[in-house]
Amino acid sequence: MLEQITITGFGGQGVVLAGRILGQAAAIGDHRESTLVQSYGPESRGGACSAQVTIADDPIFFPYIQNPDILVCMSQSGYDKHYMTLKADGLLIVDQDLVKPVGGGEYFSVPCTRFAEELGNKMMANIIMVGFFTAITQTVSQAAARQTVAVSVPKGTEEKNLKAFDRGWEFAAATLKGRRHKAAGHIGVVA
Amino acid sequence: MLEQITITGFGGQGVVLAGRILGQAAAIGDHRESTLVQSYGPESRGGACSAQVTIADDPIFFPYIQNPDILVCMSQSGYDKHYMTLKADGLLIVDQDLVKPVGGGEYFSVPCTRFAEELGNKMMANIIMVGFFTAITQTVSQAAARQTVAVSVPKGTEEKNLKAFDRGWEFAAATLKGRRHKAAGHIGVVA
Amino acid sequence: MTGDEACAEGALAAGCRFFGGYPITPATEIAEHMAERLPQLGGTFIQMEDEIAAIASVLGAAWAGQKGMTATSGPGFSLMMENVGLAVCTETPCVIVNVQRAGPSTGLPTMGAQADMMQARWGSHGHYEIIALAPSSAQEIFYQTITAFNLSERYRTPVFIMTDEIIGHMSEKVIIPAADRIQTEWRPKPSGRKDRFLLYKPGKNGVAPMPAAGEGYNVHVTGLTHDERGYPEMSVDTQAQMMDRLCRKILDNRDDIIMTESHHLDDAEIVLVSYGISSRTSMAAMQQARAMGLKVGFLRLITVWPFAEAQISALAERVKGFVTVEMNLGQIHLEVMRAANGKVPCHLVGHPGGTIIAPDQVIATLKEAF
Amino acid sequence: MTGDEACAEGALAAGCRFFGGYPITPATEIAEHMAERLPQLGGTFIQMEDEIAAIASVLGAAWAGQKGMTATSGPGFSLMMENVGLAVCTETPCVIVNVQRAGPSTGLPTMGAQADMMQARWGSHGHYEIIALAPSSAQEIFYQTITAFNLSERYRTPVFIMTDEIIGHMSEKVIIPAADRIQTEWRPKPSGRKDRFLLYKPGKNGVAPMPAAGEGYNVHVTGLTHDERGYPEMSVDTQAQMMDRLCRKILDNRDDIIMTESHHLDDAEIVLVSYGISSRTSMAAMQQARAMGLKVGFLRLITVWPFAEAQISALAERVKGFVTVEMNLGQIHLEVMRAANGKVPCHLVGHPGGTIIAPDQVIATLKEAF
Amino acid sequence: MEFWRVPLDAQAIEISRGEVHVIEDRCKGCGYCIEFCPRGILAFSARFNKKGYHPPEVLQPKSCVNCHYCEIICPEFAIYSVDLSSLQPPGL
Amino acid sequence: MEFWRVPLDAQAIEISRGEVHVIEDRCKGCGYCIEFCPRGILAFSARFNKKGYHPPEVLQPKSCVNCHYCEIICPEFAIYSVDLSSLQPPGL
Amino acid sequence: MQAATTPRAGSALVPEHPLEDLIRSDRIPHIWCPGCGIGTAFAATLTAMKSSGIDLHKTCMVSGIGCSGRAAGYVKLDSFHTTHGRAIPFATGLKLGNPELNVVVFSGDGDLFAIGGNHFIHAARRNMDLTVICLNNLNYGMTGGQVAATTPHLARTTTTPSGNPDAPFNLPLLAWASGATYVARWTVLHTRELTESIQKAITKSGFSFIEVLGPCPINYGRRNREKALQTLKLYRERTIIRNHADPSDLDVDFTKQVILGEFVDKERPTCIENYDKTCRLPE
Amino acid sequence: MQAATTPRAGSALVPEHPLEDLIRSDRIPHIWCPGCGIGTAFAATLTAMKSSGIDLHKTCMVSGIGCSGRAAGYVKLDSFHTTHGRAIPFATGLKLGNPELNVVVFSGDGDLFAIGGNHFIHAARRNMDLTVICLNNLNYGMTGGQVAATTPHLARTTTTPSGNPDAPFNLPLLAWASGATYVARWTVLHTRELTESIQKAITKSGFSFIEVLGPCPINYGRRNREKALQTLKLYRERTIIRNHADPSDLDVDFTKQVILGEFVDKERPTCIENYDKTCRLPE
Ligand SMILES: Cc1ncc(C[n+]2csc(CCOP(=O)(O)OP(=O)(O)O)c2C)c(N)n1
Ligand SMILES: Cc1ncc(C[n+]2csc(CCOP(=O)(O)OP(=O)(O)O)c2C)c(N)n1
Ligand code: SF4
Ligand code: SF4
Ligand code: SF4
Ligand code: SF4
Ligand code: SF4
Ligand code: SF4
Ligand SMILES: [Mg+2]
Ligand SMILES: [Mg+2]
Repeated sequence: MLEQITITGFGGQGVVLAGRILGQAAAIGDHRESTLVQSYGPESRGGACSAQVTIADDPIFFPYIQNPDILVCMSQSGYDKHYMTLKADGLLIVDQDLVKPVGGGEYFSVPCTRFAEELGNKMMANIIMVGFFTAITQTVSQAAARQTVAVSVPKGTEEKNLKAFDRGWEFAAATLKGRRHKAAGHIGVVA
Repeated sequence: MLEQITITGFGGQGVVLAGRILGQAAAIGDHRESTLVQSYGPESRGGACSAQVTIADDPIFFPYIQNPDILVCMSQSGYDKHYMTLKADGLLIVDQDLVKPVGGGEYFSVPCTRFAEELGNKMMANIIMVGFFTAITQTVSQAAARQTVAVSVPKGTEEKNLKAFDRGWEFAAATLKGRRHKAAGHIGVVA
Repeated sequence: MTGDEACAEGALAAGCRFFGGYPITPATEIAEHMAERLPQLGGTFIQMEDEIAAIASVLGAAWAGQKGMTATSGPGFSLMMENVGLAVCTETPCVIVNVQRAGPSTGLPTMGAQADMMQARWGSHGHYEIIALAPSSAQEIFYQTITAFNLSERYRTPVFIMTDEIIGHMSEKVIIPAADRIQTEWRPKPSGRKDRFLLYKPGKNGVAPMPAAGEGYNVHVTGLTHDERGYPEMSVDTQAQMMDRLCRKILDNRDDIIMTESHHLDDAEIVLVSYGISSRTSMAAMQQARAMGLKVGFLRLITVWPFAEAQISALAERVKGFVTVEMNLGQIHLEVMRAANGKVPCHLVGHPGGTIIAPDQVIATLKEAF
Repeated sequence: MTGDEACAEGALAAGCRFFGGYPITPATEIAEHMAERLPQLGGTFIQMEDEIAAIASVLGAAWAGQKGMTATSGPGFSLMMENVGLAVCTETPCVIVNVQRAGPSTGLPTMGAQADMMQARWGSHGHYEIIALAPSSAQEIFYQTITAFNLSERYRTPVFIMTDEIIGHMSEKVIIPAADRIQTEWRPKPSGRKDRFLLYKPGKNGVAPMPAAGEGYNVHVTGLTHDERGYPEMSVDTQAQMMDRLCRKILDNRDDIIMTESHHLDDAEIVLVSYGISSRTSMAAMQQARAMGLKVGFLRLITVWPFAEAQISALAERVKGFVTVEMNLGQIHLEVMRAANGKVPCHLVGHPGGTIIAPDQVIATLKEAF
Repeated sequence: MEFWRVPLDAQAIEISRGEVHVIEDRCKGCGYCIEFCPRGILAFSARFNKKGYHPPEVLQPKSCVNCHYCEIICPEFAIYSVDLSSLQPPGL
Repeated sequence: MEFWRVPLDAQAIEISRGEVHVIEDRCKGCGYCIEFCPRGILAFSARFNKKGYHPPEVLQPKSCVNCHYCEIICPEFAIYSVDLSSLQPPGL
Repeated sequence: MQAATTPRAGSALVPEHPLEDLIRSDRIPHIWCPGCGIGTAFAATLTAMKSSGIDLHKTCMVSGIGCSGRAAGYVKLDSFHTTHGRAIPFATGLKLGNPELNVVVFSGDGDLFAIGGNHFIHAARRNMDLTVICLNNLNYGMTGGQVAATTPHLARTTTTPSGNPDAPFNLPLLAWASGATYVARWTVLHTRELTESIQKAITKSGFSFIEVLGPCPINYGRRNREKALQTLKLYRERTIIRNHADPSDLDVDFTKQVILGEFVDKERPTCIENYDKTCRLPE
Repeated sequence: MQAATTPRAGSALVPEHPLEDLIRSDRIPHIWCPGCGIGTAFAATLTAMKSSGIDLHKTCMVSGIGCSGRAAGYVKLDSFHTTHGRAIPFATGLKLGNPELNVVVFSGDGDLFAIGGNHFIHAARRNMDLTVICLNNLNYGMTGGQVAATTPHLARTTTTPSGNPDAPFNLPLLAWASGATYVARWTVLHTRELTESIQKAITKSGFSFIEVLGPCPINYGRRNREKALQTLKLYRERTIIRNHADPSDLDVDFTKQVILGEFVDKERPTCIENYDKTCRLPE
């Protein structure tokens, strides 16, 4: 099995770190293969930035992702640039406040930047997103992801970041519950 | 007609300038073709140094001289390195005090360094040699050589240098006269 | 672990204990990793004032008896070229990593390319031979860095690792073996009377033993043309002897130096030739092509310089064509053409840089050309 | 007049009014001559602190509207390579003279070679095309320097003059024609509204007009990958467009740029290929060989880069072989082999440097090989 | 974190009335204008701009003394003040 | 051209007797030793050496005070003085 | 997402930003991070250019490579973004090629004083007619925060993870010792003094050097526990203005006190004056 | 052609030249011209090495390219003739690679201060453990006498045929401003002081710099009407020894007076000490 995930956002949102956590969780935690390639511009902050994570059971030759299975967008410009590449039956996840998807496709969203500001540090939006992503997609196991978050963040900030991860995870759980709830009704833009 | 002349000596003796005067005298003064290639080492003074002057009536393709018609040596080391290359019937000219040719071949010599010291500047040995060379070989005309000396030396030193040229010329005249004189007797190391 | 980190770890495993560097995207992480790790291992990291100083310091450290390395990208690689010549001429072992980005000039600093391949071969003035390797994954960069040091020590020559931004920044699993499972080599050491020692008198393999400063050999090392004593000698003969030694120690040992990897060459009609990151494209393309029933094989150049021309010439006798896949507008392609010597058509799947070549492009060329 | 002086006089005749230099044997005399002459003509000579600064100053002067030049030899040429890339990428006209001496490294500073030919093509990082000329006499260096400036202005690209110590230091008769008999060109100038001007929008020949600083166009010039406005744009598409423009303005105009000289090619069975000082050897050798009854012709490359591959490929269809004569261990030889494409054997008369190749060596190869 | 409220050169500025303009999408939320406005009349708004930052808003528009300090300290060309009189040509 | 005859540090040197040695073929005739010998006992010889220079000779061997100045000023390692006593071991 | 409090900037009702005509607004927002000091120093430079009264059509900006080196890309004048460290020699050629141009070099501390240090001291020696503005953020911002020749002793950077072992340059001292005729230092907080200083430097002939201390919160700040606002606070609390201070007292050490001001303002013939006088003989 | 007055040097009867064991006598005569100052400065360096008592087996000489740069080729020690301008960074690697080595850099003014100027100021800043001896002959000797960064204003060289328009560096000032901990200047005539100074520099740790003024009669001298002996006369008549002089007073202008002496002799932690303390944490 091969899963291709593209995460996009601004430089400084921690998009690459989010990708690395997922890749590492799959490789070390879940004992699968993974590659991460990143794409970014000259800006240290604010530029367009993306991480392409491939997770598979066999060695991965070609690490680039042309049409991801899952697209995570943490900025409007990232969404604008990438949404056309998402596979027809692919999964879209966005930051609820910063990205307004066009058209009527189904997607998941989490206000991760706002949550991060509430938790006291905007920089943790990516970890919230990782938590949300893990719960929604189950591409990596919760244990592996949580563990990888703990070893990937600066020393002394582990606890805060795990809290952020959990915040994302829980919001996903609530979303899924809500969605199951509404499943009988119309299917469309949810959460 | 093609004449190939190699002049060797120490850096600082003005070997290249001597070659340039001859080449220029032939080209500008005598309206022939000439090339000069130089060979020298890293030393500004005292290193082995040579000038290869080709004078011809037609354009010269290959400017290097493998076997000169005339070899002029102003240092022993230059002589040692080059005397084997001189054509069988070639002409050898040396500084009388600084070069001791081996074997019994015929050659011409002039104490140009000593003369230059006498004229007050060791640096004029090359001009004396040019005068001597011109008279002995007649490869370039006296007028062309003298004129080229005048335009090739630093401003203000023209007179001194022409005197040096003449000194060489005259010594050659005397040598030739002496040699004609002795011609009936033995032929060997002369002057 | 990223490719850059794997490179630094490979160097440390190879015994590298000196790094003189200057930051440049996308090679900076190698320096950063070395800055952290070297002092822990008794080594020294120094960030010099520019790339010229960086490579000069590496050469100095090599003569102090260390294995030294530097890492850079295009602009810095260009600046290092004069001293690459000094390293070649003085036969100083060292490893120079070029994490290639798209050029020319400042180009696309954060985006990959493979356009410095010919520069690696010809970038310094004068005629010389060089060794260059091209890894294709983070794991391989770890091992190739060790190999680079070993070749550098064995042949007393600078060795280039020509990687690229994509591998440098790509995170992959890297397994670091136990130290005792890693073979490391050192430059041949002199023996015999110190006062009779000749610095450039070749031993076996055409390589002369090399003492370090402070060992009592009173060596003289110069970038001028020099004789076996190491003394400058401004003569055509000495130049000829020196050049002969410098070139032959590489060319005569091509069998030892050239490493390639073959995939399905036995029955191949068309051979993909590639290296570095583009070989991942080529592997994927080969599999796709095979799945489509095309008899495609793949020759991966692990050693890019000296060039595997004998192997390609031999293949040219029996295959129908070559397709070189590289992220430039045709560099190794030229060499493939020359080695194929008109026997079969040679095609290029090139790219101006900025992103990896898609396997589809290779497939398209295969379909179109054959 | 020496070749170096003739080069300086050629530059002045071409309209060069800025020289930024740094002394190096055997190119120093060019700088010395320019230092004397430029201020007399209202131009400016500056000796910079190193070769990097020298070429950077030349690029600056070019954007101030001047024709600028620098001259160096191997070690300085290596140092200039990063900014050669900037010149290519920003499409800045300038002329760079390399009076080649024997390398690698410091080598034989006072002795000639032709071993920087591939470096001229590939010495800077990234993929690009370049123009390089190779004069073979003092008179020709005068004219070729003018041609170099004209090509540089016409194509907005750095042009190399790849001469060597022997020609540089050789004294020969040089005839300097009257100024009105010399054709000089200037870079294409923009017209139209200044606020709508696009710095890199190609006109005819694929070359974009170029204003000077202070003319009111508010240009932005960068070595980053840039769009037609000159703005940096970190995208694969922009990279592809820029690379396409940079390469095609040279490659599409090869017919205009490539100059060769043919001797006895009509009935030739064996073709000598050579350039620069070695073409004098080749001329002499051809005459000797003809005298011996061998049907030898001679193709002299006046433009070495871009390479005259079409001409050689065409010859390969009808001759029996090629012999490349050059003072290195095989550089243009590789190109000749590639262009001959296996049709006929290609031989090399090479030399490690330090002295000109003797015609005898060519004759010996001719006898042995054919 | 508390910062002082008097810019280094407050005394040098003639007091007049200004109107502050913010080009919101240029703002990167550094807070310099807010912290260094001598009148303390700026504050982060709750809105996100295109880049996800909260641009400043003017709390007490009438208190602006048109000192331009917000304008010259802003690294983003995102805020500037204009003399109120210049917006109201005499006669309007 | 006239030059002074007292080296800068003449006073610092203890007076003893020395013997001067010249390695003639190394000499390049710069004349420093001759000009700066505090005792003025050196002069150019009339001979040419291998390179065409006139190496110095000692005019008054007995007057050498073994100050070594000729030795340290010589750029060529061509001249040096030795303490006379060191050449004549006691007992000989 | 409009500012509720004010009409849209640049609309008929509202005047443009006062520097709008000098910036390439089609490239704004620029790449600099939130709180980065470069933008403020850059704006001060533009303001000084405008107020100096020089002919802006004859005014160029030259930068090297680095975050600060991107400045040339945002000014709507003839502008040159060269190679790393080579802004000064490029600018030298530009000025010598057309002495009518006003040439301002704007670049970073790494660019001008690490790889480019030699060009700096030589241009100062020649008294080359340039105004050089160095945004000193104590590290290499663009490449992610490595040690620079200006990084304080013991400060943390990615290549000095346990602290910088070395001592930094005193840039005004180096400029003075090399021959610069105008030398000043300010911080981005001292925007007005900085602007006046730049204006003076631009109108003065010869080699002028202005060091501007500005924060790099993302790289230097983050690793040394200084948020952007904290750095600006340091600039206020730990600086003192002392014009004509002894250049050897000008070390940048924020654990003590950092001296700002105009340190050198003297006259000597410029490179171009000297060349014209010496090399262009009237005959 | 033997000296008539003395027995053959080196024969059984006569002791060798006192430096014979430290020179590569198979390479003598060296390439330096008659009257060139390099030989004297080089001999002083060897004498100082010997008398300093350091372990000569652990002592290296590094040179760049130039006439002065040939020094490394004549010393019978581990010796490195590198590339133009790069002696200092090469020496830096050598010393860091094996801190037990004593590393002496001997090179020319063009090599160390034109192309190599940046490496000089950075090594001084780091207080790198090197002794740097610069033979300053006011021009580029090896390439035939071009202008250098040390050529006096208005002096004639081949690239300043009507006189040098520019002003030269004050090298001790630059060294001091960059952070050197030992700085001195002598001429080749002041051989004994020079030798003592070199000895002191070699035994002192950190970055030491000694400028040695020496004639280049062939290039600089010839074009400026100074014969070698005349230059040495200037060295005597127009110099004054003033230890600890203010570094800014040290311009070399022989139309006035040139100050010689030991100008800086201070202590601060060296590059290696700093690295060991800061980066090699004991844990
Ligand atoms: C030759 C070369 N070496 C290295 C680099 C990589 N590089 C780009 S910017 C930079 C440092 C910039 O530092 P500074 O000048 O202080 O600018 P800042 O980003 O801090 O404003 C470096 C090393 C390069 N572009 N070219
Ligand atoms: C990169 C490079 N540029 C230029 C040269 C040519 N070159 C050789 S020596 C030299 C100058 C030497 O001057 P200096 O260091 O003062 O030594 P000197 O000969 O005066 O003792 C130059 C420019 C070179 N070898 N390498
Ligand atoms: S101009 Fe800006 S800083 Fe000044 S008072 Fe008004 S809002 Fe505050
Ligand atoms: S100073 Fe500028 S960027 Fe910073 S918060 Fe204010 S408006 Fe925004
Ligand atoms: S040692 Fe030399 S300088 Fe001193 S007195 Fe004797 S000869 Fe003269
Ligand atoms: S100082 Fe030396 S080289 Fe000069 S004359 Fe005396 S012995 Fe000869
Ligand atoms: S990395 Fe630092 S210097 Fe660069 S833009 Fe960001 S804050 Fe500014
Ligand atoms: S050229 Fe000058 S510096 Fe070089 S050896 Fe001769 S005198 Fe000395
Ligand atoms: Mg910086
Ligand atoms: Mg010098």
